Amino acid sequence: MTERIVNDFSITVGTVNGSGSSTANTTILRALFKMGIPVSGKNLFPSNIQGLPTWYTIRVSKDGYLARRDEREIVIAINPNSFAKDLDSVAPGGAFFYADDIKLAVTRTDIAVYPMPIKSLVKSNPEITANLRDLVSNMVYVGVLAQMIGMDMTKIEQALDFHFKHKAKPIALNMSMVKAGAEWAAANLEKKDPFYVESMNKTDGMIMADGNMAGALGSIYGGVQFVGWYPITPATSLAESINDYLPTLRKTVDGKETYAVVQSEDELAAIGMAIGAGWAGLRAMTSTSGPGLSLMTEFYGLAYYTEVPVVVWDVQRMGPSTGLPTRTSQGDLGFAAHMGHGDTNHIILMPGSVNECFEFGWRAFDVAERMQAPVLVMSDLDFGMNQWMTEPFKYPDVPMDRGKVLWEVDLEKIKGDWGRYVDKDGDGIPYRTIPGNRHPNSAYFTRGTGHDEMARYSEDTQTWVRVLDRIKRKYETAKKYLPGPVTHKQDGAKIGVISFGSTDPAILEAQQMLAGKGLKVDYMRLRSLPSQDEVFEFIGSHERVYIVEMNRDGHLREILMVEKPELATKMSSIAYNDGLPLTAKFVANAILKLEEK
Amino acid sequence: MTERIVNDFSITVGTVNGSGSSTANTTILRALFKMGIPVSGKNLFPSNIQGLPTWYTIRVSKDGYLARRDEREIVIAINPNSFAKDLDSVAPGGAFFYADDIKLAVTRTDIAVYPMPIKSLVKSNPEITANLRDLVSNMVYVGVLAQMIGMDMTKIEQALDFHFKHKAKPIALNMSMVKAGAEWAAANLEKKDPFYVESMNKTDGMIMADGNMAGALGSIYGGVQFVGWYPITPATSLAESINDYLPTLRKTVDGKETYAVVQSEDELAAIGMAIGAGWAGLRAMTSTSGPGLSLMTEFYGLAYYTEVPVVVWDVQRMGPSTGLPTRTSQGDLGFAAHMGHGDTNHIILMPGSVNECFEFGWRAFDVAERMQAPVLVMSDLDFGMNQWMTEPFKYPDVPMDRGKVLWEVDLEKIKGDWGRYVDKDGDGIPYRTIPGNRHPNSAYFTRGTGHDEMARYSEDTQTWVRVLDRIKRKYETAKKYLPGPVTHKQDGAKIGVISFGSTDPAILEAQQMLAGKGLKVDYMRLRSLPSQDEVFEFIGSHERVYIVEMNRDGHLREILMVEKPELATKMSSIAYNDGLPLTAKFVANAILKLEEK
Amino acid sequence: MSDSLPMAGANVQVNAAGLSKADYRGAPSTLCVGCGHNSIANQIVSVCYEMNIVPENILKFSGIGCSSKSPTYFLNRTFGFNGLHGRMPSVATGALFGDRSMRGLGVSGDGDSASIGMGQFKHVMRRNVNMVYIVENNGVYGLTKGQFSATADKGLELKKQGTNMYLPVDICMEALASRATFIARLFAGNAKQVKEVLKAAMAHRGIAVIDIISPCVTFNNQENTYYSYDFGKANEEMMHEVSFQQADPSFHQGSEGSSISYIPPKPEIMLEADMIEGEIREVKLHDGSSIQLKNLEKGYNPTNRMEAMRVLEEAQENNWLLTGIIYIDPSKPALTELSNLVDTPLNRLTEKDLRPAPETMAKINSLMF
Amino acid sequence: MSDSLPMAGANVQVNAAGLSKADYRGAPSTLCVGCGHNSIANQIVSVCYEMNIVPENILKFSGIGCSSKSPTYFLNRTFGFNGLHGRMPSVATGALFGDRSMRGLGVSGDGDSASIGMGQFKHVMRRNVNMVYIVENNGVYGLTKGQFSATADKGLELKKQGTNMYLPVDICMEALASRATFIARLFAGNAKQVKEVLKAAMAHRGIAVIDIISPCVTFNNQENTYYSYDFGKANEEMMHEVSFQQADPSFHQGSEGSSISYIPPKPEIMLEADMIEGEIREVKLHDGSSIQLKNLEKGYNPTNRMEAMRVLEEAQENNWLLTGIIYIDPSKPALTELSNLVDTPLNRLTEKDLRPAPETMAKINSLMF
Ligand SMILES: Cc1ncc(C[n+]2csc(CCOP(=O)(O)OP(=O)(O)O)c2C)c(N)n1
Ligand SMILES: Cc1ncc(C[n+]2csc(CCOP(=O)(O)OP(=O)(O)O)c2C)c(N)n1
Ligand code: SF4
Ligand code: SF4
Ligand SMILES: [Mg+2]
Ligand SMILES: [Mg+2]
Repeated sequence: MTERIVNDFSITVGTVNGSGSSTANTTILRALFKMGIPVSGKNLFPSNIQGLPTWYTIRVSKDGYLARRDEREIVIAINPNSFAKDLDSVAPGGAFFYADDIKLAVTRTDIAVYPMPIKSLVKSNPEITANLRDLVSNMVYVGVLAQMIGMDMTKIEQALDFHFKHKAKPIALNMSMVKAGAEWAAANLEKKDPFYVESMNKTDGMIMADGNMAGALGSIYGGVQFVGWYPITPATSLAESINDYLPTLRKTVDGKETYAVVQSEDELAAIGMAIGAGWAGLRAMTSTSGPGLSLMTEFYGLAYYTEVPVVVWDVQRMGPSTGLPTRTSQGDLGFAAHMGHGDTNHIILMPGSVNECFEFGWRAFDVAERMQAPVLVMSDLDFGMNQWMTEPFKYPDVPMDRGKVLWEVDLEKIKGDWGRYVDKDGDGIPYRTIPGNRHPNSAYFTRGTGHDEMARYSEDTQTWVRVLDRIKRKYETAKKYLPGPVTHKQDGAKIGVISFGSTDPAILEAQQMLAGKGLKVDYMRLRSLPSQDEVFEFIGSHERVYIVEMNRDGHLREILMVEKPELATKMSSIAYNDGLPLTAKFVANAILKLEEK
Repeated sequence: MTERIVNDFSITVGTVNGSGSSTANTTILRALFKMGIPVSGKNLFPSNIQGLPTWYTIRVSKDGYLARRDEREIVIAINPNSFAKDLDSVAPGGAFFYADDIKLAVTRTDIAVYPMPIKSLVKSNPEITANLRDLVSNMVYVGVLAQMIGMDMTKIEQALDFHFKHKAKPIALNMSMVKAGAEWAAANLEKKDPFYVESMNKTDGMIMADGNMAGALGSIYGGVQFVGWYPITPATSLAESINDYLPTLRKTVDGKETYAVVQSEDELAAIGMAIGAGWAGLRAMTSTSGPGLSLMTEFYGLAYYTEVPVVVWDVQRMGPSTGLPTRTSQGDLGFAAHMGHGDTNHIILMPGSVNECFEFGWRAFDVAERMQAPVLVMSDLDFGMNQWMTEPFKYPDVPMDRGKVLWEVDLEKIKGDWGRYVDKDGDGIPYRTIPGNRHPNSAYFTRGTGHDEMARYSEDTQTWVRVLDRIKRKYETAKKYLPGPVTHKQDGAKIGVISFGSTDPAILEAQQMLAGKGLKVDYMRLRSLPSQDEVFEFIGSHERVYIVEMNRDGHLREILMVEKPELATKMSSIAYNDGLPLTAKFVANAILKLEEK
Repeated sequence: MSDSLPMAGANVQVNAAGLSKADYRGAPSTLCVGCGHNSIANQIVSVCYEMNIVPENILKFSGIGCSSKSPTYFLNRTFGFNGLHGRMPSVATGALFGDRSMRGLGVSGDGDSASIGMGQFKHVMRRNVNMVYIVENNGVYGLTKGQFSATADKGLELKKQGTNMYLPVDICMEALASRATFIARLFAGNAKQVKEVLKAAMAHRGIAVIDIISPCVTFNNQENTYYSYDFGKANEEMMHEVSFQQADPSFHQGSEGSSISYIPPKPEIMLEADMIEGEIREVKLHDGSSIQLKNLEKGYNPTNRMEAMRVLEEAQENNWLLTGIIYIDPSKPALTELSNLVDTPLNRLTEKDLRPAPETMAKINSLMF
Repeated sequence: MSDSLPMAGANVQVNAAGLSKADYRGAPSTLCVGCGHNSIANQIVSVCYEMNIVPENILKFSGIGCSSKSPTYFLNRTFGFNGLHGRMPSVATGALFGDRSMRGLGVSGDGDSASIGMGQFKHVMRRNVNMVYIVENNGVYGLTKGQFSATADKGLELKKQGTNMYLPVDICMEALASRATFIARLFAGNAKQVKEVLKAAMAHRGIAVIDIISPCVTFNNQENTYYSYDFGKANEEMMHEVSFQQADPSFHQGSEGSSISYIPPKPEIMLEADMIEGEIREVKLHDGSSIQLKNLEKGYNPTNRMEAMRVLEEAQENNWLLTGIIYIDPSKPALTELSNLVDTPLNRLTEKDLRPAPETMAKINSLMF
C-alpha cells in the first residue's frame, strides 16, 4: 500500500433522489467539520422529486480548499442505476464502497473495493420496523466509511444530536445503524486504500451554511419588511427561510409582526408587490431565478425609471429558458445588466461567499434605499443550495441607511418646498416622501411615463433628457456606496485574474496551483457593478487579465470592456459553464494554456 | 425682400390632437409630392386621444433630404394653447400664419405674419352645416398656404381625390374651402416672406408610405400565416395593416383564408401563440414596442433555445418603462441583444428606410426559417408612423427559403433516421419536422429544459455544453444569410460613421454638410446583427469611427466593441435621444466638435 | 411646490375634515370631451369630499389606458402610482402594507383588467386587498385607438378590427367566482347611483370591485358613428366620409389608415331622471346604439352568491345592463388584517424595530452546523 | 432514430388504426411512485388506443410542473411542446393553426393554470381553442417541493408555508365563467370515470376543461404525513422525526431546512369499486385526510349553465368533490373553425399559396400616395 493520504480527498455518494440519504451525507459532512477538518458538500441532483440518480460529493481538504474537484477518491454506490457510472468514476487508487445487494460485477482492479451488507444489517436489527428500514439504512454506509477512514464516532453522534435537535429516539436509532456498519467493517473489511481523516483545528470559529439561508438571515438583519415571491428552484429556500426565521427574530414582544411575506401568483406579481411596498417605504424584496427574472423585466425597468428602492435576488441556475433547473451558472449577468427596454443601467451586488450572502442581504437594502433604485443580488445554485464552510455571520457594522426620505417634520422645516425628482444635492439622488406621510405637500404621483422634476407628467423633450441623464449620474454616485473588489496579490505577478461570485474558491486554489508551477497571478474578485476605478487600475497595471466566469459568452468581460474600451484588449475571457461548480484545475489549466500561446 | 427660397424649407402646423387637421396636413404633403418636390411629413403628437397640442412638420427639400430639421421657416398656428410657443419657434425671416380668432398678441417683427379668418370664411359658406364646420375648417389654411407659397391647385385637388377615394361630395366640399382660403389670401395678403414652391420631377417613380404599412405588406409578401399581437403605440398599425391587406392579397379565389390573425390578451400570449405557430410550421410573427418586448423576454429565450422560427417586430418608442409612447428612439437595442436570462445571442434586422421595412418584412421569415431562430426586426416610431418618400416596394427577388424541413417523403428517403438537434451539415443548423407530419418517425418533443441531439430530456453536462455551443455556431452561419451593411464613401475619407435605422437621412445629409466644411467621412449603415467581417474591415480601415444612434448609452457601439475588442478604441459614440428624429445638423455638429478635440 | 397647494380660504365651504372641494381636485383632464371616465373622476371627488375623507389617507393606483390616466384627475393631495399595463393589483397589494390605515382606490380599464391584467385581477380579489377597484369598462382599448377588449360584445364591429367573435368577459361574474367581497355594476351616466355605490364601496373593508360601464365616445362602435342620434340624418354620409380616413381593407385604401383625423366633441351621456329599484330604462349612446339599464329589484339580497349568479345570468340573457350592488360580504378580513401586524404603520418602524438585537447573532451562528 | 420506434409485431393485439398499445406509450415516468399524475397518463394511453386515434393526429402541450412533465410519459409518436410555466394555452393556440385537423391535448397543473397561468387559462377558454385541457390538480406546487397553489384548500397547513389563508380557485367555476364548452371534474383514482370522460372530451370540438383531482403523495399535507392510514400508529412520531429534516421556524432549527431527505413510496390511490350516479363515497388519502367523492345525479342536465353553477356551489358548501361532466355546449365553433381557413393544412401551403402574385406589386405601389 502507498502512503497514507490524510484529510485531502473527495467522497461521493451515488444515490437516488428522495431516498433519504441526505441525512446520512449531512452527518458525514458535519462530523468531519466537527473534527476540525475543512469540508464542503455539494449536492448534484436532478430536476425531479423522487427516483432519479443523485450525487452528493464532499471535499475534505486540510488546506481549506472549498471548490469542487472532479476527482473522486472515495465513491459510495447505493443506486443500482448509476452503479456502473459510479464505479467508472473512481480515481485510480481510490476506494469503492457499494451496497452488496446490487448484483452487478465490479470489474476494476486498480481500486479498493468494499461491498457493504446494508440490507441484511438493517434487517438484523430487531428495533427497526419494516417501514423504518429504508430510512435508516443509509446510516450503515456512514458507519462503514467512518470505520475505514477513521472518523470520530463521538463527532458522528454529535452530528446526529444536532440534526435531530437532541431528540433521543431518532439519534439512538440512527446511531445504532452507524455503529452496526462500523462494527461490521471492523470485523470484515481490510483497509486497502490510503485515505484517512485525522482531527485538526481548522474549523474553529467557522460555521457551515448555505447561501439562501445566509441571504435570508442577512435580509432579516437588514430589516426586510416585505417579501413578494414565487417558488422556483434554486431560489425557493431563500424566501422560505425568511418565512421561517422572521417570527423568531422579528416579532414584537406581544407577538405582533413587523413584516409581511406574500407568496404571489407569479413573478410579475412578486416584483410588482415588492415595488409597491418599496414605494410605500418598506424594505422590500423578491427572490427568483432565471425564468422569473425574465418575467420581471418590465417591472424592473419601471423601478429604474420611477426610482423605487427594491431588492431582487437572482439565485442563478442554468439557462437559457427553463434550462437545467438544478445546475449552477453565472449566465444571467449579461441579461441583468441590460434588463428592461430603453436605456437602463443597474446596480448589481455579487456575493463571493456564503458569508457575503448574509452581508449583502442587509447591505442591499441600504444601497437600494440610498440610491432609490432596484438592486439585483446575484447568487447562484452552488451558493444557494449547498453547504459551505464560512466565517460566522457578522452583525451589521453600520446603522441602517434609509436614504433621503422626508417625513412630515422634514417637510415642515422646508415649508413643503420639495420636488420628487429634484437633484438638490447634485449627486443625482433626489428626495422622496413616503405614502402615509400626512403633510399636505407630501403627495406626488409616480408614473413610468415621462415626468419632470416635480413628478408631473411631461412629454417635453429636454425634460426627458435631463431626467434620464440625472439618473445616469446617480449611478456614478452609486459606486461609492457599493462594496469594492477584494484583491489577493502575489509578489511580482504580471498577470491578473478577475472573477466574481461562487468561482472564488476555485480561483484561490488555482492561484496556489499556478504559483506551484511558477506562474504568479494577482486575483481580484468583484463584488458589485458598476465598477469602481480600482478595477480598471488593476487591469491597467497588469499585462494581461483573465476574466473567469461560469457562462458561455463571458458576460463580465463584455461589461468591463464596455466600461473601459481602452483596456479591452487586455482582457481575455475564460468562460465555461457545464452546470457544475468550477474546479481549480480547470481554471489553472485554462490559464496555463492561454499563457503558453 | 430677400431672395426667393424655393423648395427648401419646413412647414409646421401647430394644432390640437383629434381636431381633424391630419387630413389637411396630408393634403399639403401629398400635393407637394405630386408637384414632384421631395417631402417628408412627421407627426409630433402627444400620448392622448383628443385635445392636446400636436405638431405636424413637413420638410420640403429640393435636394431630397428627408431628415427632420429643427428650423421652422413656416409655422401655421391653429391651437391657442400652443400659440405663444409656435410664434416663438418661427425662424427669423420666416412666416407665421395663424387663425385670427386666437386673440393673442403677435409681438415679433422679424417674421412675416399672416392672420387667417378661418372661422368666418367657413361660416360664410352656406353649404357647410354647423356640424361640418370644425371638420373642414382646416382646409382654409391649406388654401391660404397654397396661395402664398405657390402650390399647384390641381395637385391639391388630386390629393383630395386620392384621399377621399374619388368620392365627389367630400372632395368638392373640402376643395371649396381650400379655394376660399386661397382666394381670400390672394385678395388680402401681401407676400412678405421668401418661401416658394415650384414643380420639379424629383418624386417620379417614388412612393410615400409609413414603415408599419410597409412592414405589413412585406410580411404579407413574405407569406405571413400567423400573427399574434397586442395593441401598443407605435406598433399597432403594423398588425392592423396586415389585417387590412390580408383578405385582398391572400384570400384564395373561393374566399378562403391562408392565414390567421389573433389579437391576444397580452404580449406574453402574443409571442406564445406566434412561437406555437412557428413551431407548427407557419410563418409566424408578432409586433410590439418596448413594454411588450420586455414582457416577451422569457418566451424569446425559449424560442432561442428550442430553435423555433418566429419574427418579432419592435417598433421602438422612447423608454425605459412606459416612457414617451409617442416619441421615437433606438433605445431597445442593448436590451434586445441580450434578451432572456442565460447565454443568448440574437439575430436583429435593422431596416434603414421604409422600403427596407417592406423588404425585411419578407426577408425576416426567410432568415427565421433558415436559422430556426427568433428574428427581431427593429423599426421605430419615426419609420412606423410617419410618411416617408421611398423607392417603390420591390417584389421579392428570391424564392421563399423555408429552411431545413423534413416532410413525410423526406423521412421515408432517409428511413426515418433523423434527430431534431443533430448538426448534420456542420453549419449549426439542424433539421426539423413539422407537427402534422404523419410519418411515424416525425414526432419529437420540444422543451426549454436541457435536451440532447435527439430532443430527449437530458441533464448531462457535456450534452448541455455541446448543444449550446452548436447554437452559438449557428449564429456564425447566420451572418451569411443576413443583409450586409450599405456604405456611402467619399474619396479620401479617413474617418467613418456607422449607424442604423431611421437615422439614415440625417447622416446622409450630415455627410454632405461636413463635406461642405471640408471634412470627408465614409458612412456605413448596418442592416443586421451579428455583424459581418465587412463592418470590422470598415472600422479597421479608418482612423476613427463615430457610431451614431438614438439612445442615451450608445448601444450599437457597445455591441461592436464587444464583438471586436481590438477595435474598441477606434469607436466613438454619438448617442443622443430626446424622442425626436435626429437632425443632420446635430450629427454634423457632434462630429465636428469631436474632431476638434 | 408649496404654492401649488390649494388652501381653503376664509369664505370657502369646507367639510367636516376642514377641507374644501378644491382640496379633492386633480389636474385638468386630458381625456376626450364627453368620455365617461371624466364623470367618474368627478364623482370620486364628490364622494371623498362628502365623506370627509382626508386625501392623504387614500392611495391611488392605476394601470395603463385612458381609464388608468384618471387618477391624475382627482385627489391631487393623494399619493398615486400609475404602474404598468394590467399590473395595478400587485403594486397596490404591496403598497397597502406600507400603512394599513390607508384605503386603496384603484382605477383600471377593461383592457387593463380583463385582457392583460386578468391574472392579477383574479388574484387581488382572492386576497381581498383593501381597496376599491373600479373598472371603467368601455369594451374597447381607448388609448391605443379602438381595438376590442375582452369585454367587447360579441358581434361588435370596429374599424380595422372586423367583428368580435368572442363573448365578453363579465367583470362581475369573475368577481363572484374569485370571491370578491363587494361587487357592483354601474353606468357612468347615472351619477347619483355612482356616487351612492362609491360611498358604500369606500366604506367597505377589503376589495370592492365596481364595474362601471363608461362609454368611449371616440372609438366604441365608431363604425356607426354616423348613426349617432344627435347628428342630423342629412349629413350622415358626409360626416362619415369627411371625418375618418378610412381603413378600408381593399385596394382602394388610403395610406394613413390607422389615424383618425377628427374626433367630434360629444356631451357626456347622463341620465336625466333618477332610476328607481327594479326599473328598466333604455339609454341611447352617441353611436346610436342603446343599452337597457336595469336597477336591481327592491328586496334583492346581495349577500347570497347563488342569487348574485342568477341575476347576472338573467341580465345577460335579457341583454340588460344590471346596476346596483350585486354582492357583498362584509365579514371577510382584508389581506392586511389577516396578518397580525403591529399597530404602528410598517413604514414608520425604525432600525430599532427592524434589526434584531446584536445578541441574537451569536445564537444564529451557533445554529449553523 | 428509426430503431426507437415500436412497431406492432405479428401477434401483437392492434386496434382499428392498426396500432398496438405500445404505439401509444411514452417514456418511463420520472414522477414519484404513487403520484396521481401517472395514472392519468396511463388512462390517456388507453383512451387513445381504444378510440383508435392515430398518435400523429394529436398535439401534446404542457407548461411547467410535475403534471406538465406528463406528456413525456404518453404518446411518444405525438409531437409535443413543453413550454413555459403557465403559458401552455398561448403556445397551443398558435400551434393548432398549423394543421387544424389535429386535436390538442394539454396537461397542466393547478399552479401552472390557476396561479401563474390564470390569464392565459381564462382566455384560451374564451377562445374555445380545439383542445382537451387537463388540470392535474393537487392543490400544491409539486415540482418546487410543496408550496400552496391557488387551488389549495383554505386552512391547509404545509411545512415551511404555514396555513393557507385563501379560498381555493375553483377550476370548474372559472371554466363556466369563461364559457368553456366542456367542463368536467374527476378524481384520478377513479380510473373508469377518468377514461369515460376523457373519451367524451377527446370527441368534443373546442375546449374541454377537465379538472382532475390528482393527489400529490409527497407534498400535499405533508405536515400530517404521519397520520397516514397505512402507517402504523406506533411508529408515527419516529417516522416523522426520522424522515424529515424539519424546517422548524424556531431557534432550534437545523440548517438544511428546505430539503426533504426521504420520500416513502406510496401506492396510487384507486377506487376499489365503481361508483354509480349520485353516489357519495369517502376516499382516504395517504396523509390520512379524506375526500368525499360525489358523482353527479342521474338526470343531471349538463347543458344548463345555471344548473352547473348551482351544483358547483352546492358541492362546495357540502365539501363534496363533485365528479362527472358538469357542463357541455357542443354548438360553439372552435377557434380554428371561426375563421374560414383553406382545406389544406396551413403548414402545407407553399410559396404559390402564400406569396401574392407579382402583378399585385404595382397595384400596391400605386396606392402609396
Ligand atoms: C405592456 C403594454 N402593452 C400594451 C400597451 C399599450 N396600451 C396602452 S393602453 C392599452 C389599452 C387600454 O385599454 P383599457 O384598459 O380598456 O383602457 P381605456 O383606454 O379603454 O380606458 C394598451 C394596449 C402598454 N402600455 N403596455
Ligand atoms: C417562470 C417560472 N416560475 C417558476 C418556476 C418554478 N416552477 C416549476 S414547477 C412550478 C409549480 C408547478 O405546480 P403545478 O402546476 O401545480 O404542478 P405540480 O408540480 O403540482 O404537478 C414552479 C413554480 C418556473 N419553472 N418558471
Ligand atoms: S378615447 Fe375613448 S376612453 Fe379614451 S378618453 Fe377618449 S372617449 Fe375616453
Ligand atoms: S412531488 Fe407530488 S406531484 Fe410531483 S411527482 Fe411527486 S407526488 Fe406527483
Ligand atoms: Mg377600455
Ligand atoms: Mg400542483
